[in-house]
Amino acid sequence: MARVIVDVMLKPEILDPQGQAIARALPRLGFSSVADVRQGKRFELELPGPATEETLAEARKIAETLLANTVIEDFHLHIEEDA
Amino acid sequence: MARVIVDVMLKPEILDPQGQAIARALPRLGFSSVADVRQGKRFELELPGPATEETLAEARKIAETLLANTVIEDFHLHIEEDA
Amino acid sequence: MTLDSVKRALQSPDERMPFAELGMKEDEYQRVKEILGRRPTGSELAIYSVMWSEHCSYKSSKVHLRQFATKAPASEALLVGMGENAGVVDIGDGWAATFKIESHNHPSYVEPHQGAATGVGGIVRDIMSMGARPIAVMDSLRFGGLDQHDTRRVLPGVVEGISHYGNCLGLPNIGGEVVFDPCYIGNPLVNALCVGLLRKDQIKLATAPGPGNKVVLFGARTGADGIGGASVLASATFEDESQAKRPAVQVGDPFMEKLLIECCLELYQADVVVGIQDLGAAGVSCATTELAAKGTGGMAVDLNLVPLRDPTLRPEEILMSESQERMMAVVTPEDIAAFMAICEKWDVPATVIGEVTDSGRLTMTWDGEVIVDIPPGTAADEGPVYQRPFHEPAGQAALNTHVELARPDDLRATLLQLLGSANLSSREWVTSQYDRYVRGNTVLAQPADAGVLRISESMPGADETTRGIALATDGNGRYAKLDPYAGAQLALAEAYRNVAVTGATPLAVTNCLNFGSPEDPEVMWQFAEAVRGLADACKTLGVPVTGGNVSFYNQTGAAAIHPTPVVGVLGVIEDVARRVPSGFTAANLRVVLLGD
Amino acid sequence: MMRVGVVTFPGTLDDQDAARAVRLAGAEAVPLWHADHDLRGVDAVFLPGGFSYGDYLRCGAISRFAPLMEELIPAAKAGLPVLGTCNGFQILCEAHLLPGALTRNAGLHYLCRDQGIRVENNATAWTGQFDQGQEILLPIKHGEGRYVADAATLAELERAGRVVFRYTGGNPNGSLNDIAGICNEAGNVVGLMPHPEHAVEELTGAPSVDGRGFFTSILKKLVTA
Ligand SMILES: Nc1ncnc2c1ncn2[C@@H]1O[C@H](COP(=O)(O)OP(=O)(O)O)[C@@H](O)[C@H]1O
Repeated sequence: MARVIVDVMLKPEILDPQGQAIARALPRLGFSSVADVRQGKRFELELPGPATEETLAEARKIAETLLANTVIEDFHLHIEEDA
Repeated sequence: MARVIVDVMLKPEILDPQGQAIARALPRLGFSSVADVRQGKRFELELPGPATEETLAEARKIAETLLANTVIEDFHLHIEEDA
Repeated sequence: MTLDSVKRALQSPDERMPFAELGMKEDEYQRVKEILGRRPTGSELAIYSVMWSEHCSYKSSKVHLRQFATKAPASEALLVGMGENAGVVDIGDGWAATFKIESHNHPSYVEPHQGAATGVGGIVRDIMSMGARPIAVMDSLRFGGLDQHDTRRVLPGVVEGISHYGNCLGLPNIGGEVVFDPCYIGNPLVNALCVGLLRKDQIKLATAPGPGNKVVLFGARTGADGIGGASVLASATFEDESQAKRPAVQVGDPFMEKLLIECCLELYQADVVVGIQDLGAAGVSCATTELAAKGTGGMAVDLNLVPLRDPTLRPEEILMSESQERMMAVVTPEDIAAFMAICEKWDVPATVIGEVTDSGRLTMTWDGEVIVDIPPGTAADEGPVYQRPFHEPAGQAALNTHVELARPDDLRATLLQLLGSANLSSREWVTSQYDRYVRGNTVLAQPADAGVLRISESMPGADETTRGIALATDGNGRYAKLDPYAGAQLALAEAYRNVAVTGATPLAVTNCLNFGSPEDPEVMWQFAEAVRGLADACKTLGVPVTGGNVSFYNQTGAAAIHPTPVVGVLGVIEDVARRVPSGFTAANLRVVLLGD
Repeated sequence: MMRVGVVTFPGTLDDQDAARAVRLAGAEAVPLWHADHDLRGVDAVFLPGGFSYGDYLRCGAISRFAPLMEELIPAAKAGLPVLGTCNGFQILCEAHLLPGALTRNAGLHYLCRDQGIRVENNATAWTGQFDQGQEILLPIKHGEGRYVADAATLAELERAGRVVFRYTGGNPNGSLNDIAGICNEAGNVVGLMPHPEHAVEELTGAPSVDGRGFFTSILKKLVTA
């Protein structure tokens, strides 16, 4: 069993109202040390068998075509060990 | 500048309708190798200065009280290097 | 892990069973043993404990609720009364409406978003199970003070949950209430109402007749939702304290429910359903026992066939799981292929898990062994009934002493204070999060006193009728606290007026009775008085109660919420185009005050 | 009679409203099913709102891979008139028939209200019966309607007059340039967040019948084409 993690974040130039709302709430809650917050998505894909070149390539394709909207989002992909 | 990443995922026993909808869609799109999908959130917190014990403790507290709903979600926190 | 089969139960008659942990009283447990002539298996105990819970058996309220039937006014409109999933009313021209209000209070405190969302999901399935298309929802909400800290967590979560689930189902939200009072701080009330439409000759009932007919479980797979208590049963030994409690929070999937709605309607259209029941709080336990009890009386189920989201679930847990978005249908063998094809079209998983029998017993197997063998009626209908003691609260008279209020010096300041108060402020923050337009039949919604829906385009074949229905919910815990008898009547009177002012004739009543602990005689007095008041008022106004829901134990420690009977009234308007909107529509009209 | 297809995906909600609006305008509403590779010879297509596939992942992300979309995408590129409202607009963007994307409302809440919009381009297939600059009232009801696109795309949309509708009287969701709706280069594909199908009758829906213009526009266009 291999687990591929796909992190999807809004591109830096796209407004992230959720992250901003959190950043604005923090000082009110007494947390003063955070300069900025961004919120994105994390997907965990379970692939049967070990992570091979091919499964990784497939995961990348899934991320590109479905999990991320590359018009507004960037994604990053890695394998999680000892899943 | 330190960047703390907080990954928030639904607890394994909690229904994840989003992940399920994606998992069901994949075979229709011609992706057959994925056994399961879970969808969660990823937060990037920017902290001024280096990541110290205290900032990490504060980030943990933020995750616990604000970013994750610990009734149904688990969270995991790490520092991203070279942010 | 040893399987607690019937065979094993016979061999180990003295094994300690964790009935108390499951909320069952000693004498109730003894009754189960009497019924079965042996100790129950873990699975049987799961069934009885949940079916005999306050929530499912109405054991504390039953003796009072009977007045709704005994005092019920004669009504030609009533097609299905109390006792089914929801009441059904004849609205003319061959059409019927079914409606009911139900609480999801405690889950909404634990996890506001999911608790409220699954509250909407549950009541919508009740309406579907009558054979109807759900056409609108309403919600009646009570929160702690707006300035109390926890309200900031509960209020947005609840509203978002209702908004997300209802909007996703494509059901317009046509009204409701939001009230703030510090008494609800640890016990918010989330009462959701759903109304559905059906042809009056196509009512479906929760019954499993016809030996040989198939029992189909369809919708979402079963997971560990809401089975905190059941994990005691599933642990290796019942003493096993280390067994981590499984989660109690149920998570809703409105997308699956939307598919279920469309799937059910197509199943009804194809006429391939003999009986149907939604899976609510008591899940598979409730659906199997109730269907069997109201049908031929027997059912044989293979629990291994229940599709699981979590493959480690034990049979006791499967029986008690509260996983959402599931339904159970009884289908003839000839229709099963057609049934499955429709489910497949809508991507709704469906599995035959058993069969109707004429054995008079509900039996279930697991890994080939019999783990349940009970007369289903004993679980579904013959639960305990309590005559709980009640007496007037000590301070009741003092509450009602007349106080002379001083006339405020500064009327302007008083007015501003009133306008700015939480309970008089605009509700737009809430209502703007609800879709009131979807389905295109909303004639009146917020801010009208009652929601009004057009019938003609709500279902295929209804084009001829000019009729509409109107619905309102009301309740005032402060009135009811001062005088529960009159308070319940005022709630009815208000909802009745709100329906009447749209031009509709009130026809039927549903109610959700939110109270503290029935084990407190003072709370029980409030309850008894409220029910008596509501039943009397229904008789006077000539509208029958067609169903409802009781929510007890809304209290923190010794402090109960105000008694809060919430009343929903449904009315019919013959020509919906003639509904009367509120507000002044033109200049130079006369303003008349009616009543005194 | 002109035949306008109305698409139903799992989770589509406004399909019956859309069909009604088409019928009221005097055309035939033809149901199109997401799983069919078949446009049934319709003259135009309406992608109505809802929460297709629960809007899980991203609004419209899963729907755009439906078999029907495999037929619709080339047909739209070849000139078939297509209108997407709300979730339909989101699907058109995900399918790259329209540029940009719709993201979470700036206010972070789902918002249902009657909203003023201005018709900025009355030369599209769906807006011919409006006056240029006409202000109309339509309901909006969405949680993810904030239109975003990169600066170059935005500039091109503005330059080419492809911003078809703009919010007036307050931007409800933080859309860039107050954009409520846009079209493709040819003007046959239009997407907008507001709901014309909920503003076609006096008795029900929003206090406006401005939505009728969309349907009379397309019928006029089809008849004269
Ligand atoms: N307050 C009440 N007034 C009238 N009928 C009630 C009330 N509470 C419950 N009932 C009726 O008792 C029956 C059982 O209710 P309930 O257990 O809520 O149904 P379900 O099995 O769908 O949860 C229903 O017919 C319901 O309408």
